[in-house]
Amino acid sequence: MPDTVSIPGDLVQTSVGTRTVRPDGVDKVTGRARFGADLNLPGQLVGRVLRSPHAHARIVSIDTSRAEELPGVKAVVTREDFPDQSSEFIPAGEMMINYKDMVRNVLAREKVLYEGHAVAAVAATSVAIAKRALKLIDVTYEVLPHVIDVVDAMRPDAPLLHDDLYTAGVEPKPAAPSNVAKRIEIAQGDIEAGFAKADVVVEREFKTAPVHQGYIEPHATVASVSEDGTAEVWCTTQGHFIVRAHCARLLGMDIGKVRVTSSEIGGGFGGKTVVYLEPLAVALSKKAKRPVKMVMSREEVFKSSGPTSGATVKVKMGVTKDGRFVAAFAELKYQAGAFQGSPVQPGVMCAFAPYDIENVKVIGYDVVSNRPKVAAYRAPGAPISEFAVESVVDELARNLDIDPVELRLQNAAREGTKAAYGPKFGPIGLVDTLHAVEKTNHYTTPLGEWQGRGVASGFWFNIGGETCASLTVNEDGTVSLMAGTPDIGGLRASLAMVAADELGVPYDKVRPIIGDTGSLGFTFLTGGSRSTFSGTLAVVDAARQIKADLCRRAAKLWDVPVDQVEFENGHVKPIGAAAAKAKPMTVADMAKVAGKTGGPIGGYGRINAQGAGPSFGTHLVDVEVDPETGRVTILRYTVAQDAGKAIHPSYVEGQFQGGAAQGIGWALNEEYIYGPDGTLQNAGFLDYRMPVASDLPMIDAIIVEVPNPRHPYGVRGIGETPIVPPMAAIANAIERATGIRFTELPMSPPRVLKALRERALAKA
Amino acid sequence: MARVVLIGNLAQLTGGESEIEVAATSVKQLFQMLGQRHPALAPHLEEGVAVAIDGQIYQDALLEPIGPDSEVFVLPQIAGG
Amino acid sequence: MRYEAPDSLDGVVALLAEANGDARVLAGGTDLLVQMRADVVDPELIVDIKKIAETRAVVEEAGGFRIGAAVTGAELKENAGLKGVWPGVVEAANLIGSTQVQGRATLGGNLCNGSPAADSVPALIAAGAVASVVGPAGRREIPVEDVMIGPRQLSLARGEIIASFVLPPRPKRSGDAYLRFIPRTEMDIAVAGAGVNLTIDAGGVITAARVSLAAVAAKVLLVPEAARAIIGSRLDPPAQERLAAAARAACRPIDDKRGTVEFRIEVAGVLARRAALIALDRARNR
Amino acid sequence: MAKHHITATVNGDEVEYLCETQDTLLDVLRDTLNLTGSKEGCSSGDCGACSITLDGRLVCSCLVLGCEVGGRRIETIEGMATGETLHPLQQKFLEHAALQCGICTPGFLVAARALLEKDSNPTETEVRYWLAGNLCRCTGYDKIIKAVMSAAADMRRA
Repeated sequence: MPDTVSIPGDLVQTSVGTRTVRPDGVDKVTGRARFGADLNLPGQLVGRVLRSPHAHARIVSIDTSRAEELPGVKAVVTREDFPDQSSEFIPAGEMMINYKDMVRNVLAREKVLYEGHAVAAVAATSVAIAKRALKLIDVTYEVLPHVIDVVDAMRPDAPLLHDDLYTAGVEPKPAAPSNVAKRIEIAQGDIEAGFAKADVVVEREFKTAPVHQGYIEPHATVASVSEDGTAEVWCTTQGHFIVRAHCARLLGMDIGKVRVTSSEIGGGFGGKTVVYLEPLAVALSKKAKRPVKMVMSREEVFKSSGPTSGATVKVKMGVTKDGRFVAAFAELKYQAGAFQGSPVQPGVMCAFAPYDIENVKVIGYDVVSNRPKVAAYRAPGAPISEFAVESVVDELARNLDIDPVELRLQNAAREGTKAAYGPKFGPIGLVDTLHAVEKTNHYTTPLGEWQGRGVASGFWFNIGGETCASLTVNEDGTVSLMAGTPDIGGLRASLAMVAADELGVPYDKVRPIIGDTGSLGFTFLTGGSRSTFSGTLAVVDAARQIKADLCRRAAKLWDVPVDQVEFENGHVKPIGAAAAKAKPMTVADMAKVAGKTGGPIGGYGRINAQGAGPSFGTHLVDVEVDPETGRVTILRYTVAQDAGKAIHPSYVEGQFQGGAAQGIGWALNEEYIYGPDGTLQNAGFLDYRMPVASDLPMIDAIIVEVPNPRHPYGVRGIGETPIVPPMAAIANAIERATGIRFTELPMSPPRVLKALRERALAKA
Repeated sequence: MARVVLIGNLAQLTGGESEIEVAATSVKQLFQMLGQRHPALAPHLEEGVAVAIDGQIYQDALLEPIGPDSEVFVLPQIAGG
Repeated sequence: MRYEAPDSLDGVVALLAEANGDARVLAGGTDLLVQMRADVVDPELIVDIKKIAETRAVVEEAGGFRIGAAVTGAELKENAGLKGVWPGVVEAANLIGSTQVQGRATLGGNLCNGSPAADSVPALIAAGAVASVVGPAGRREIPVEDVMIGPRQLSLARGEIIASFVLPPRPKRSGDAYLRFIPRTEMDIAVAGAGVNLTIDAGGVITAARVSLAAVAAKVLLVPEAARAIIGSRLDPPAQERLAAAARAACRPIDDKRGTVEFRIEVAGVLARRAALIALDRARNR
Repeated sequence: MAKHHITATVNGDEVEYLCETQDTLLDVLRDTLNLTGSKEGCSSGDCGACSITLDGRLVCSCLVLGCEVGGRRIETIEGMATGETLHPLQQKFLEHAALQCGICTPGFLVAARALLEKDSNPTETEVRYWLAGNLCRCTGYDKIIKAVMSAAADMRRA
């Protein structure tokens, strides 16, 4: 123990706010990190899925007998192996989902509802045998008419996916079933009176294509069920506690008998908040009594895992001559895929959230069609409705001849503004992000011919939720941290930094891991931009337990009252009358005497995190349009977003940049393309065109920090908002470059060239 | 009395009444009182809604206090990707 | 599934002749392996032609070049002599896929995959390249434009393989170029492509030209009308317009996930014009 | 037919393995040699996550057959660090936070090393085009490109 200890006066944040090297970094640059498909177990079988070739068909029969007889086939599962579920809605990822639907999405029951819908699964001793076995499963289908497009699906004569689906949210209850699962509406003020006050009204209809999350790692799992019915599941997921809940429910197992370990996760963006393979692997392993590994091909990822909705959106906004928004209306029709549950609800709530508007009405429809069930995708629902709104805002600015940033500033939501979805905002940073982009030299750099500059803002709520984290002080004073949310993009670094600062130990003495479902209490998934916000709250809670405990132990060691001991900057310190009796001790000092003072030192944060702060962002983009080919090139890109407090600025910037890049893909090239037979034409990275390195410029990231008063460090979630503004920012830039307003995504070269040629013809 | 506003489709279940004065001191009490007054609402409150108390959104927070002059919005659950 | 890698063309021909089931020739494998993985093909025999001297070499021959069918795009790019004389051919071969794919993909494979959107094929056709084909009946030479008949259909007889390509001697003041349109900047299959090879006289007048188009018909097209549109001109704007119009007139495309009929026709003309301007610039500097 | 018996050099070590004709080199690396650092993102050469070098040439190991590489020299991500010393590219990726989820990282590192061995002073545009066959969905490429440029600058000085 050192003779003298110097204690700084205030709690110093030595880690938080710095650009540390992430704890899992070396494993990830050396190939050591184990992702979903990287685990193999002794005796492991290969699992494969038989999928529907049809967009819509009744399953007349499934005969697996020939497959079961094939040597090397150890198990086959079909709908018979999954008990039916009653209709019950539960929150999961983005909107309520229903186990009745989930069991049907995992394996088709009465009907197949999209091409790629799972029908059966086999486990065999080799890939070749598994593939042969799939060919030996005889499925008799009665092919039914299908419907792909959302507007078509809403027609009264459209092929019906579910004959028990009646539109919710309309009174009286409809007499006939339809593909419209739900109608929702939010309203405030008097929309008619609002439009009557408007000097300029713009109304437009928009269409967006479904886009896939596009994570590079396909879904993968290894499940092993033992003879006593306990199951171990390894999988790539955003929430292993959710996987556990779903597997236990679908297979009628006790939650405590299912242990799920999340692998390193190779991207999720919302798409790994649901289960596809895991229940199948558990069911196969249960039958075969051997571990079963299942990995999706890229084609399966595109055809069978959730993209986000495509949509048709109508927006009408009214503004006074002096630039005040007085009324706003939107109607959103979102594809849900084969089962209800599109993100239209958040789409409705986010549409006008960035603005202070007295009279608002938004109507939304959740519509099923013969496509894969949508899954969450980064700010689910918001990019679609905000694309439409931000496009109309730009057109209003054009009509009024007001700078688009100025028009937004005039109407921007501020602290105290009543959000379009109801409650008042606390401190928020929209205005700050608008000022931030205005101040860049990007905003004022002159542009050339066929070039244009666009701006758009975006909003996402952010959430908290149930979260656990534990901290253990080891014998040598190092700290083990365990969290329950999978780390997709640097979470372990952020949690370790907060733990280090809370306990006053160096960052590199904290070793964070992600615990399995047996190691911590229920922890909601990594999603909703919650994991850093909620995880750091849980870590702070755990650390504060440790600090209180250390003070109690020190008080006993020093024989002083506990109120004369204080924890400060990594030390327990005697204060007041006790100051003369003892010398401060570091956490490491206390760790050495842990055994003699009551045993191991640890804290366990178990919270339901409340107080998430919304994050606003504003994007600025320059484009150049090739008038002869319709190609749009992104020349320059700037993101400004409110992070509240950036725990690790590099990973905050990375979220801004990555979200912008995904938005650029959504804006320009990404789309699901269906053939007339309802089959997906571009189920691969070759023709589902995500941005490559040469498509993009550097993306400047400006971190605005308006602290969230409900978090000790001021943290807001930041992961989702960055995908909201790009589509409108780019559409607005293209409009400035060409004079043409594009209302349909993607703004791909054929579409842009067609519009340019039609205008040329119209002029001629 | 706290002023309670029902957002979106919830108002359909109250016969169109979207603003209610309720003397609740916690979210739990609020849900009980709302459920008694409008039985059609009860299952939805159990299913999972969010509440915003004076601008701050809470989810699954039955024990959260509500002040006598609080403004409370009952909203659909929010999650994310 | 059998795998053989003979070290002579005779060996390849013999294996292909003896094969019972589906036999596939493996050069770079960038198409074959993808098709095998996707269960599109399930050959009984794979014959790797990369152990054969002729298929792997680039040699100057009779004033021109002989390029082995299994030489990769990356290797072509590293051959300064070839790149200096036929930059369009080398660039076209290096538009196929990624850097990684260019490390494997070959001219022979690109042609024999039988895609109308193959990038190296229009450049070879514009260059006037001839495929040197070896089979049970011996060796024969086929102009590259005659190798492909339609999608996935070749004029090669059973058991025949392409051993090498011959690029003709190059007159002075000649230049070639190939351009394609893809939605992204890399990694896509051509939505439309145009290759131009031309020679000018001392006064800058085009004396000879060949123009080819990709992804606008059932096979890669040689378009003599488009060449005629610029022969005798200095590629002034009216000649450029004639070229674009002739190229567009030759297009017989389809609508698919990669582009529309209308778009392909329009852009084919733009690319022909732009490629011709690059080829002209190169001709002036050689 | 019997399996192919192949001897090759992987990261400097001579290895022997058995494989079927249709097994790709990626299958062999991951499943037979337990070198799971090379990732399978697409199996069609479109994502670059399985990038390796074959006799120094950058290729996708999903587009090479395991039976083709007898006697050849293969380098994977597992061979990139020397003892305890990370390759400068690995170090720069860490410092620049050039990875988020990390699934594409091995492929990017192997591809970037192949570039810098060929050209020690590439422009940003050259780096972007060289790496266009490596998909990253998390980062928007910004920090990856910066890390490669920064590693190149350091390696030129060294």
